[in-house]
Amino acid sequence: MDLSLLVDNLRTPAILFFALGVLAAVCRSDLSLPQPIPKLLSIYLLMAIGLHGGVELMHSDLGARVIGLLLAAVVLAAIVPVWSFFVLRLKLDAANAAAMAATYGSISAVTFITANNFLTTLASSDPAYTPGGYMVAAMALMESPAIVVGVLLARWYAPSSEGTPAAGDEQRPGLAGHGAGDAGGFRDVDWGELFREAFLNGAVVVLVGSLLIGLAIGDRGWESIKPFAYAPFKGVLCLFLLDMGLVAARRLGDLRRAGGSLIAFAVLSAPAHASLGIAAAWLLGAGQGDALLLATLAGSASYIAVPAAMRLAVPEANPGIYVTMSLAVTFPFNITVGIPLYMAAIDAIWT
Amino acid sequence: MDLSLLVDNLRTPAILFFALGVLAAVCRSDLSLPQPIPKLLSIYLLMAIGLHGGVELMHSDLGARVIGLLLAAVVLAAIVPVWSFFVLRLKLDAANAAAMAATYGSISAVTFITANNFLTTLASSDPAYTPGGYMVAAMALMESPAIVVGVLLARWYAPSSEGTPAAGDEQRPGLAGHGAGDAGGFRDVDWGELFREAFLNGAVVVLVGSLLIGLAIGDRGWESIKPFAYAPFKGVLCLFLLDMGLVAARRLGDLRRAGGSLIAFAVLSAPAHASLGIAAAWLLGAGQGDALLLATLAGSASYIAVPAAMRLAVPEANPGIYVTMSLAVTFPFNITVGIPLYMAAIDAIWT
Amino acid sequence: MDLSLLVDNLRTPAILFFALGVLAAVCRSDLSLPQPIPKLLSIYLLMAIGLHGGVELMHSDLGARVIGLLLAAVVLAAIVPVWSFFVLRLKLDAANAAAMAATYGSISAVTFITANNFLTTLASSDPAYTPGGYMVAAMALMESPAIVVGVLLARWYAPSSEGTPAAGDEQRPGLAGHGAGDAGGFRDVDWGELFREAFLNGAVVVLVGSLLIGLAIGDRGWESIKPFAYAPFKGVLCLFLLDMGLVAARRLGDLRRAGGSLIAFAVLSAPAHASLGIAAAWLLGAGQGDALLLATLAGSASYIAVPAAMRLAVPEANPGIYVTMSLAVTFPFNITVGIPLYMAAIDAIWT
Amino acid sequence: MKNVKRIELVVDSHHVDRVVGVLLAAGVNGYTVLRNASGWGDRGDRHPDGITGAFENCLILCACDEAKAEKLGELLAPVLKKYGGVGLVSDARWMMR
Amino acid sequence: MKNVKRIELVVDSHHVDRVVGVLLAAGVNGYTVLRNASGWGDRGDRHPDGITGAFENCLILCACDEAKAEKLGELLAPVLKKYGGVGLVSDARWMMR
Amino acid sequence: MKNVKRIELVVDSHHVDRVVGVLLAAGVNGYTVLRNASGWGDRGDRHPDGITGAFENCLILCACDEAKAEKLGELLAPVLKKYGGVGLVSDARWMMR
Ligand SMILES: Nc1ncnc2c1ncn2[C@@H]1O[C@H](COP(=O)(O)O)[C@@H](O)[C@H]1O
Ligand SMILES: Nc1ncnc2c1ncn2[C@@H]1O[C@H](COP(=O)(O)O)[C@@H](O)[C@H]1O
Ligand SMILES: Nc1ncnc2c1ncn2[C@@H]1O[C@H](COP(=O)(O)O)[C@@H](O)[C@H]1O
Ligand code: NA
Ligand code: NA
Ligand code: NA
Repeated sequence: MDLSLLVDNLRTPAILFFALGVLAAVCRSDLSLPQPIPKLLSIYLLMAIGLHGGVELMHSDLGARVIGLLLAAVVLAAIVPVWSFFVLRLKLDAANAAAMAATYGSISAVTFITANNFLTTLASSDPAYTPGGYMVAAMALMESPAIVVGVLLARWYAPSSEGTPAAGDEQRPGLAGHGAGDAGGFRDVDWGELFREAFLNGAVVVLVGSLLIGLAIGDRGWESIKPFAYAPFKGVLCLFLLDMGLVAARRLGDLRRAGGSLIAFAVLSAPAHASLGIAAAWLLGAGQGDALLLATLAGSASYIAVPAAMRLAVPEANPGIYVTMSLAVTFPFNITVGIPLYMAAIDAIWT
Repeated sequence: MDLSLLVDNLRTPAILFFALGVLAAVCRSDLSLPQPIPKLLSIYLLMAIGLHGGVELMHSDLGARVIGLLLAAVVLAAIVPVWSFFVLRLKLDAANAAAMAATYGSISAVTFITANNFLTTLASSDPAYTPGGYMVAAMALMESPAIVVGVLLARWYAPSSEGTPAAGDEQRPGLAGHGAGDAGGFRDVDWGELFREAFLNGAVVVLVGSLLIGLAIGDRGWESIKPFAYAPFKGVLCLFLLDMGLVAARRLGDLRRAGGSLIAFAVLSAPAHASLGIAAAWLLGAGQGDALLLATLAGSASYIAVPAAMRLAVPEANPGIYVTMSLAVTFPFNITVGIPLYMAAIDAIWT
Repeated sequence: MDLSLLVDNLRTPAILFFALGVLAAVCRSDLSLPQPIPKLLSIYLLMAIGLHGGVELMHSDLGARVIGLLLAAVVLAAIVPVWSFFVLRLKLDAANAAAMAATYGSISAVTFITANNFLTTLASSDPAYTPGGYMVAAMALMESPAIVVGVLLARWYAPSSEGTPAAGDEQRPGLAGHGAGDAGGFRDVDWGELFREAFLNGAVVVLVGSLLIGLAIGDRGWESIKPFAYAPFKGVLCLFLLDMGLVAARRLGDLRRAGGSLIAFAVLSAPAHASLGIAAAWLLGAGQGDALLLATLAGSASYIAVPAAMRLAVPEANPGIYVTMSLAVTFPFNITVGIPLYMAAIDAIWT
Repeated sequence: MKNVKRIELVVDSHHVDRVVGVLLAAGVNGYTVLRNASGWGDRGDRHPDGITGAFENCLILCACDEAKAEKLGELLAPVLKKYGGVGLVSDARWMMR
Repeated sequence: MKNVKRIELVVDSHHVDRVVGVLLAAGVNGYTVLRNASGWGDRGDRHPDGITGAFENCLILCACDEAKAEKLGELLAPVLKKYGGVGLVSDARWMMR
Repeated sequence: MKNVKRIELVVDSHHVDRVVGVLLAAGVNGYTVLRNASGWGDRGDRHPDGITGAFENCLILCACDEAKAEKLGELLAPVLKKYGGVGLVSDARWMMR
């Protein structure tokens, strides 16, 4: 592996700010970016990446290869949770395994953005490293399927008393006779609500909406908002990663409680899933840039859209496990070591 | 009417983000920009438009025509609420009619900004479409008068027991003997407070203050802050309109309750009041750009400064009516259809 | 003194926005930038100044003169609180005198930034006015020492019952037998916590961290984040100073209560301490730019890091005194009159 | 510990200054305000939207002695009647300090 | 002033809509919600981090009559059991308005 | 439902960790914190300004059994005395879950 890729990546401003955040939290500094600053920053990042992707997409021609990549993305997002679930069942109950499986099937937009960032320098010397705008569409398509799969798994394998309460269930007085509608769907999963969470989660809406708007506004529209949506992008990413570092490091306590085998899953699943992405990209004849992004998407895990959906649909699962693994292990692994690693593998295979 | 104006307008990034917000809210997505993000964005927009207007104003020569336009603006802002009040009295009680009249007499800065945005492309091919910096002053002058008129109307036509409580008013034990000062002005309107709300409302202060600062700092000062106050402006507007869309659509429930005749007022008063603006601009020999902005100001309705003042001065009025009409009907109408419509009318008259 | 320096300074956008904030608050406008907007802005400013300083530092050669300046900075930060304490003891008890001494020994980053701003025009015509990136390091070094000195002074001179409670201290039942660790360190000062507050305060961490990151990322990294961290900097400063004006003016009530001699200290200590800075710069052969910044640092007083530390370590002291003096007197004095005054003095001495 | 009355008010954010004015007029020794509350009541749904500011509630908490609570009940009734909002009174003990 | 029950709930922000649904199903006349709460309980540390949104608590306050409070106690028990969170019931008097 | 004591504290935000430390030392099973409170008391006006952070209050709510409440009253008195802030204790019932 070309170590200079790794070293260069670790010297990126964004990664250094992530490290600063981790350090500050570990030293118990009182530094924090209170709500809703991180929300503003993440909406900005999603909006900017979506718009840019949409504008690029408008300029690409969508041949069979692109359709293939998008399809591969969806398939990856749907099968990763299935195998993950059965592996995780060795250590976790059905609810927690399902929530974590969904988490790892879905994606992290900021990891994607970091990979994009990583590609800019390489792309300036070799156009094969320039990713297509359709990769943003691939990301958008990968957000939600894992949520649905995860909930299905949780229902299927839940202890029967959980999934289908008996009429006389003593622990739920007052609800047994009311039906799900009355009290807001406590009896069983509310599919309408679940689909809303999966496909209409705020993060998904901003990303998909901005992508479509990017497609619609044309170059003139894009020029008018570029000083907002493009120029300061990498700087905003630094600020956001500073906060990610703080938040990730503050979950280290939960990490210790979760134990080694889950941490191993969180670390090892990333390159494992990324390999699937690389294989798919290779089979589809994608360029190195697209391949890196597909690998990164497959290898990344969600910490925004999925937790929101799981809180509602699988409340028995503990976010202290699935959010912590995704945020405090897989995310740092990917943005520091993972992305250069996947790149090195792709370079080795492609050339 | 030239339909391409309408279509071009609907393809503007800002308008598309408004539509995205509406759509997200209608589909019950959990997307939101929590407090105080919208506050930050609206202060930014007011500051930027004020500064830019001030700098432009410094470069304009203020002849009789400009004075005429500013005067026309104030007169419009003062008479629109009067006639509106009497029309609205047909459906509403005095308090609600007055609050709504004030709302429609005052202006919406974001509608003004959108109209400005709309003019940029036209202005690049024909300087007659370039609005003068004094139009920002016109906007500033139109914010407050309607508030005062509205409160006067509410007092004048209020059921007598409301306005001037009898000494032995049973419903207000403990206050009858205390006088207004004691308990914070509950007996009657507190004029000092009202004027403070009307003329020192945060939105007014930022706008007027920035305008004056824009006048004072000269070109060198402006250059130093342009990358903040000018370059990202249209992008920030997108983000703000995304939130406006969310907030507007979430008031649709109140809308249904308010009923058809109020909605008709909210839609029809916009072109009606805009026509007054167009007529004034025509009589004063203004250019097409200035005419559009005056029309837009007259046709727009407040949802920041006026509601704040009305909550204090006419608390009996229901913001679920006047804010909803302004935000969820008149605002969307103006930014999507109204502005191109007014432009088409102006083009037809001017040429 | 060259009055044009003063007048030019007062016409800077940032200063005018500060004045707007003060005016708005004095007129009791409801304008406000609610939490956490100011936090976001101040983190941005610290991050931007740190990064820029780090990048500049990378390009400077750090000779003996620079080391001397950094040393002088630390020494100033450590001795200013000592003499201040004894002066302030004439009017205040030990706790309040110590907190205020620490406040005046430490620095205000925004005052530093304003002085930097002030230098940009001068520097464009004469490079001697260009400050070195190491002055950001000087600022970082001056934040914390005063905190430690202040707490030491408070402990040393505290009434003995405060500092060293007797074993049977009646007023603290339940704690006497528990030891400091148990109940969070109420018995005596917790040095670990104090050092954490002094050296790991959020503001210090962002500043020092960004400085180091600026050193590490090289020119390419800096170019990538300049549109965020450099271009809009002066504009963001305007927005932040608008809020500073609001907050400062809203403390005027506390000011009146604090009395004239403290106000006199707050005004006069600024040029007094600045003179020490000027003397040190002169002895060390610094350029005019560096001299102004050292003077400004010495003359400025903290209102972020120190109050946070003092609330914990010297809770008996009243932030209504030390924060108010720093924020509502010394800060406005420095950014309006002080900086041009120090510049004039330096110009007179250096030439 | 002494017995106090615990007064809890939920009002429109725009009216906080007025209500606090009444508290001060009644001679209370302190109060606490929590902004950014949403809610629902006779005047419909109230949810701070960040744009209009028209639908934000505040929670005000005030501990005072019984006599003042009595007086506040009288002083606040017309305020709550005119401006909306609700008030709750409960019993509490004030921790020694 | 009439006697009421003061119901205070602390739940995950994601579940507010559900809990409010239960309140409405029980027929209460109003409620108040304060977001952005942190806390600690059986489910560990919960501190809103602004990124994941997964650890934010909400405080819900509802005053209602005794019968509704009784009913709410029954309706809410399984909700709190399944979704976590705590509920407190205390006595208060409703200020005339 | 079991009877509990409802402890409500308003303290400077900087002191929350200390106060929470005391709660934990007394062995409570949970607590809830609401930040960003303003208020007024013996130490004057406190209003979070977002710049200095020096004037922000927090509301801490903790339900615990009577014995712990007793102990907390003792443990917290010196804290409130030294660091400022107020504490209220009231009665409540803990909802079954
Ligand atoms: N029964 C209640 N319990 C708790 N809060 C209430 C209740 N009724 C009203 N509120 C709050 O008080 C605000 C104003 O009430 P209202 O004036 O009735 O609309 C509402 O928006 C709620 O936040
Ligand atoms: N004894 C308690 N007193 C006050 N708040 C509590 C208590 N126990 C739990 N909570 C709050 O309720 C939330 C959920 O509790 P739990 O489901 O037990 O984790 C916690 O995060 C706290 O904010
Ligand atoms: N009587 C009271 N009722 C409610 N809150 C109070 C009361 N007294 C003080 N507080 C709150 O406690 C904080 C600190 O009080 P103090 O230490 O007395 O200044 C104040 O800023 C208020 O937020
Ligand atoms: Na994945
Ligand atoms: Na109007
Ligand atoms: Na100093």
